[in-house]
Amino acid sequence: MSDFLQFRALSKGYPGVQALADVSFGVARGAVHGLMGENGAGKSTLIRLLSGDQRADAGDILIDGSVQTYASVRDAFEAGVIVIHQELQLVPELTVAENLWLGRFPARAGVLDRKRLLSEVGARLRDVGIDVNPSAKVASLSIGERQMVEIAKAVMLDARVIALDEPTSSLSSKESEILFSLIARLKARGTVILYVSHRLDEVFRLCDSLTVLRDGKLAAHHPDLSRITRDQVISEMVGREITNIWGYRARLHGEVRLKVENLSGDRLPRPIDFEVRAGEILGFFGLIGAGRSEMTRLLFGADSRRTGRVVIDGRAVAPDSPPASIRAGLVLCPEDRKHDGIIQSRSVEENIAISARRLFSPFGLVQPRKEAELADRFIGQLRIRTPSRQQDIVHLSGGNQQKVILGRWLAEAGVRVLVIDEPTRGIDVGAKSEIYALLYDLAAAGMAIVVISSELPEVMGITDRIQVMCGGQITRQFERAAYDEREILSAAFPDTRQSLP
Amino acid sequence: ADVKIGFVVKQPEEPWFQDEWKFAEVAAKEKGFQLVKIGAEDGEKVQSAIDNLGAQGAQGFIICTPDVKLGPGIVAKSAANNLKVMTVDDRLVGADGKPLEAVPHMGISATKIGEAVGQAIVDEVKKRGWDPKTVGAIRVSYDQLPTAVDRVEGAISVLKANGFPAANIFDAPQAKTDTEAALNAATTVLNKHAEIKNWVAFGLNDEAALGAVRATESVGIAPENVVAVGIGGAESAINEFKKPKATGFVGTVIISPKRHGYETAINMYDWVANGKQPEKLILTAGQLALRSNYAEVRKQLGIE
Amino acid sequence: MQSLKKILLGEQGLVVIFALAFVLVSITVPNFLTERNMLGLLQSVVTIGIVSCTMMFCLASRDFDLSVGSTVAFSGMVAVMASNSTGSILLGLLAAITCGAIVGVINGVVIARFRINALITTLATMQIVRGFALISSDGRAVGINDPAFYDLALTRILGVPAPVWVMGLFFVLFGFVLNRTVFGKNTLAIGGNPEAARLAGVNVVTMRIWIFALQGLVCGVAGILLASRITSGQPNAATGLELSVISACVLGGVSLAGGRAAMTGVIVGVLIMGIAENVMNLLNIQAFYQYVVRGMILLLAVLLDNLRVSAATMSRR
Amino acid sequence: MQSLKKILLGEQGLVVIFALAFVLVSITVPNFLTERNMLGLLQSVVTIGIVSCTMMFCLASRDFDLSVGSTVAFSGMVAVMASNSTGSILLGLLAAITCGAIVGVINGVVIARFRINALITTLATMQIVRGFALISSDGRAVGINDPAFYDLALTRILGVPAPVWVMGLFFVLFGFVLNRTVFGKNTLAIGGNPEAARLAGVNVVTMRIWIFALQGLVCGVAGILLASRITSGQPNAATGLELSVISACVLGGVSLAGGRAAMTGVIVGVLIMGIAENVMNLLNIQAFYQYVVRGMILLLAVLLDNLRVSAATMSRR
Ligand SMILES: Nc1ncnc2c1ncn2[C@@H]1O[C@H](COP(=O)(O)OP(=O)(O)OP(=O)(O)O)[C@@H](O)[C@H]1O
Ligand SMILES: Nc1ncnc2c1ncn2[C@@H]1O[C@H](COP(=O)(O)OP(=O)(O)OP(=O)(O)O)[C@@H](O)[C@H]1O
Ligand SMILES: O[C@@H]1[C@@H](O)[C@@H](O)CO[C@H]1O
Ligand SMILES: [Mg+2]
Ligand SMILES: [Mg+2]
Repeated sequence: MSDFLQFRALSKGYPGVQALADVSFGVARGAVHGLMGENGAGKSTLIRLLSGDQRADAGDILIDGSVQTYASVRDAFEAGVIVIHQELQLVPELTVAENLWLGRFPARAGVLDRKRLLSEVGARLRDVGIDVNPSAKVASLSIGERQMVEIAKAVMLDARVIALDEPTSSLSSKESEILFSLIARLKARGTVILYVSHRLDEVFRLCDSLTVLRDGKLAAHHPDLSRITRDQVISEMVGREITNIWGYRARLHGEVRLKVENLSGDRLPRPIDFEVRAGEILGFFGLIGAGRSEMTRLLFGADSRRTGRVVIDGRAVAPDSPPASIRAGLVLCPEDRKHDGIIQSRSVEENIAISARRLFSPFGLVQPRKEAELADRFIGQLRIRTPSRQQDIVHLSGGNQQKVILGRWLAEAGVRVLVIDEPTRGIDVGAKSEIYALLYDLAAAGMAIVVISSELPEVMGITDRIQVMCGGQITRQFERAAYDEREILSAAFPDTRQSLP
Repeated sequence: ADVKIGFVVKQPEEPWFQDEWKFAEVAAKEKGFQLVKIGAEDGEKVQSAIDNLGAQGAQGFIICTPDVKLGPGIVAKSAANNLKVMTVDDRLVGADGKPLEAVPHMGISATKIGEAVGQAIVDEVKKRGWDPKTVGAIRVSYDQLPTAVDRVEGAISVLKANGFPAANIFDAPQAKTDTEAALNAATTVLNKHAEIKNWVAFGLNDEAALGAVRATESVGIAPENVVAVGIGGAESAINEFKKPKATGFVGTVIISPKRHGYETAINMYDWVANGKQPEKLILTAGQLALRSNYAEVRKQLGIE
Repeated sequence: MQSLKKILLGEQGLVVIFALAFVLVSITVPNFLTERNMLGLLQSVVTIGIVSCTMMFCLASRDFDLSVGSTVAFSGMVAVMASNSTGSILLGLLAAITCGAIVGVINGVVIARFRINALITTLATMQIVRGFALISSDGRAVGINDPAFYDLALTRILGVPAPVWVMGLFFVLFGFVLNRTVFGKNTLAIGGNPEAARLAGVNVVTMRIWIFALQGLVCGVAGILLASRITSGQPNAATGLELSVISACVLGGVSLAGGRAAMTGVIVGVLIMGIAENVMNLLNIQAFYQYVVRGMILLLAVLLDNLRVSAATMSRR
Repeated sequence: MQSLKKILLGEQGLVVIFALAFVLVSITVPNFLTERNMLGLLQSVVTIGIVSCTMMFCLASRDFDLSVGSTVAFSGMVAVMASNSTGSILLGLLAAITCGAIVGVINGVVIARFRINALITTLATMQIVRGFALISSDGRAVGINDPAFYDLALTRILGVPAPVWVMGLFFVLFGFVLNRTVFGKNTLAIGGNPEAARLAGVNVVTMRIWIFALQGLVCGVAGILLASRITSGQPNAATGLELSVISACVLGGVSLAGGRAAMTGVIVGVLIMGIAENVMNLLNIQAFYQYVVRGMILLLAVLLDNLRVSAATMSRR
């Protein structure tokens, strides 16, 4: 075989989990190779082995025919392998430029070459197409911007192999396009690209070949992607047919459940108003930095409001406090899983039960049996892949962590308004359709649901109504019957906004 | 049966107590009993030390307590463990502040020692022909330790009686009892009163007085203009006397760890082994040692 | 063999290692395993043990409290002085516990409400409270007028002194609170990720204030027992207690990064500290060597535990 | 008005607040702003100042070092004893610095390589090293034979004593290292996000060992200067130094959570600590009240800084 990058009988186990079992496949020079699979299938594990950060229990990685024996990330660099991990790996306290150079600072005798530090970076950032100040601290960037910085970090080097683990999960369509053109350029240079994603559209658009993993084993290998169909890939991943991912179900809408008036805050200076009815699923679409997440945080009381009133079923919610919102029946599933979602060093069970347990803990005494039942229910329903409900959540794969957080909010009984920010970020197709079905059920039972998403097909696929945000304002509203991809997109772009009615 | 005697001290790191232990050990060799040395820095440690001695089957112990008010607790604990108890250096008092006379004691009066320091300073000042009215006095203080207060107050009483104006006695509180802390505290006093030419200094122990001397050196005051007298007479003081050039540290009041260590141990042994009650109260005195005569003084006291 | 390994590497592995060490010491050190010595040992760890209970909560929620030693001393002083002046021991105890709790609430409010670094805040209150203890009695110890006060420490129930019972009670109580109450679970959640806990509806600010208040209150109890044991209020008591207590907790597996704590671990940590002292004195180890030995034991304990854990989870790092 | 606000709330705001406080103190406290007092003040913070330089790195990389006080005392002893026995001061200094560095390397290896909690490890070495200091001289102070040793502390250059120059040099040097070298940036990266630093190819283990080694080495230097100032090696010197140094750093804005540090901040922190002591003594504040005042100053300093920062960044996190 003349494959440039080869994996030979790779295996890796963690306590209780065989993350990879005897996986072998190869990727040709200059190819973009897709890697797909359910959450917890072993994709990130494979990438981690490639990055030199961890060592396989058995098996080899070959580049250009030679077995790689590297034992550290640095060795992998030397061998020309660069990896962008699923979780962002930036240092918030350092500047953008410093983050880009981290691990290989330009220096003379240990003293930083500050000119080079800044000059080369400017060009790279422009290349990648993001407009951030190289001297700005990464802490001040939005998630999307951070993701782009991370990508800039990878293309700065002349790598032979670049692996991207779900790079678009926090990018909007505009940034994704920039990324795709970058990938095209890298490919033209002969770089091998390993591309992990749950988005079939992207994979079919970008990739030349594809590998599907299931339960840590090789489920399928397609050297030529043009010969197969999406449905085929889905069934290879999930082990069953899913004909319609969205599975939209129409519902009757009742009275106004949530009324938001005049909502504004420090990062959302211009006030916002909207309503959601019982049984309705309202979508918010926009580009990164449109202010959607900021809006949800103000709504929930996670950040302090400047002005605004939130009314649920005719009753105003006490402002500025998550506990008050939760008591009033308003919950928020936040977008930043690592920072705002998972509770590190605690178990899956506790992560699910944390918010709902107040409902079934008389006198503040916890009911271990009930918590276990709750956890088992969502582990089953959301197909969370974990050796047990006692597993520390940090050991779960990214997508499974996301499912746990989602479970936490779905476990909330008596919720009247559910706000979910990027609900399916990093979640596999199979689980996605389960989650959508769950949302329809909740809405049908009378809940008002607000979904924020940067994935246009998703917003269009599951909502009854869409509000488009741009520059911190709601620019347009679409009813389901009038959904039009081009018009929704154009309402989201700042430059074209003025010309629209 | 085998005689086992405890010797509990409040600050095992202090050379003074090292010496007490050393001399107690000599007594132990001589009489053939076993000495158990325990450091107990606070009331709680004292309690467990006594329990511990009881558990290992000791018959009695000698203690220099971290605080004299621990008296009733120590007596009760000893009784509970069936241990004979004697105190050394510091005498136990009851809740009313009166000494517990039933407990045999060998010690030094903190006030007396302070007075000896004051007298030594006064003598040296007279010898140098200074006018006490113009001399500044540094009271290196560590007021959280009652013994320390008694010592410096003793010195001050003598100074005042000899014409030192109260207004010229300046407080230099040390944050800890080491030389650096005394040095820093004294430096501030010296700088605050740059107009004063001649200085005297004293404190809880040698380290305190030495800190003040170092402070005078660091701001450039000549040794001729400094008279400091310490308490203790262990290595820190001896090192000072061994320096080729005389410093402002003119003397130290040596108290004999030999008597305190050796005699108390012997007395306790006699009590335990032969049922001979020790004397209820033995007071020892401090003795001034100067650069010129420290070797003899130490020999007299049986140290060296 | 296989099952031994399982026991050693399981959740309770630290306890097992400790038990083995205990047996070893019992066999090799004369006078160690006698009823008298065991009771003496337990009494010697009463203060550390009691304060560790709440320090565990404090650390588990990613906080830090350096003021415990001063608070113990201060509330001991208050107990004695208030008893003496009112003539009622009960009032004295109430006053002491109240003062302890007040110190805790102040710590909590400053740290949680004003968002001031816990290390600096409690370092400051540590000094301030020690200052109060010294000022209140002009730096001198205060004797107890009413001998009934001593009984708090001297009373024995089933042959075991009351302070040891109190410590045992606290172990059970706080173990229960940690594992079986919403309060305990929320404490751990705050330590795991404060922001996520807040967004999950945990009232983080209030919780943190409560934890510090409890800590202060418990220091008050420890102060009372200490005063009773040493038959006086001592302004210099319990210096350095903070480090011993934090060490005991960390030895027992409480994570300084928050989110992880277990009562059994803390009990073992406390006992290790106590046994180390006890054995060194029984073996008549010289004072200066005690420093070295104490340090070595600390190191050895964490090293062993570390080996155990890393053998158990061939974890990814 | 607007620009004043900008200055106060800017990066250097702490420095500005400090400068204002300094002016205030100079005007109100007699004898404060005299050359002699300033030099005295600076000399009194030499040990804290020097050790803070490397403690800043330690904290910035999310580590912790409690063993500095013992190491300072121990290396001071070594300096004196080695000088005395070899007759060469130079050899003595070398021996002291080497011993300091060895302690640091041991700390570093245990913490970084064996992954043992830094608090426990350095608490253990703190005891062990103090034990060595005591054992090496049987607990006694050791006098210096060759008076030339004193000159280290007494020599003045341009009227300023050498230790103050050394401290100044260290401030400049480590400020440079922090901001302008790969070492400094990597330190901040490790503290800010250890995982990211590791995945970016920074050799985290080696870096941490280096930081501890440097810390030890610098403690060696501080120990030498201290021995020279007090003209002897004292095994009890510098107890409690660790807390003062860590406080100075945290006051100066170094984050215990790692990733944030600035030399100017640390200098200000060190000076605040020194000035507080100095002014209290100048004002003749009673010993017991000094505790209270010291605590209040600490609190006030962080409170002010906090107000400043929260006014500056209405940041969401
Ligand atoms: N450090 C760890 N300890 C224990 N189990 C782990 C660890 N890391 C990963 N796993 C487990 O290994 C399996 C594979 O995880 P991996 O992260 O490779 O999944 P993935 O395919 O990337 O999933 P996702 O799409 O959710 O990102 C999962 O079951 C996960 O829980
Ligand atoms: N931590 C932060 N610090 C400073 N500015 C921020 C931060 N997070 C977001 N912003 C800025 O606030 C604005 C609104 O961001 P927000 O996250 O609400 O947008 P969004 O529409 O949800 O986009 P995204 O898809 O990135 O979540 C953006 O300009 C963004 O750059
Ligand atoms: O504490 C002192 C000690 O330093 C020594 O001087 C003997 O008496 C004790 O009270
Ligand atoms: Mg993954
Ligand atoms: Mg968003």
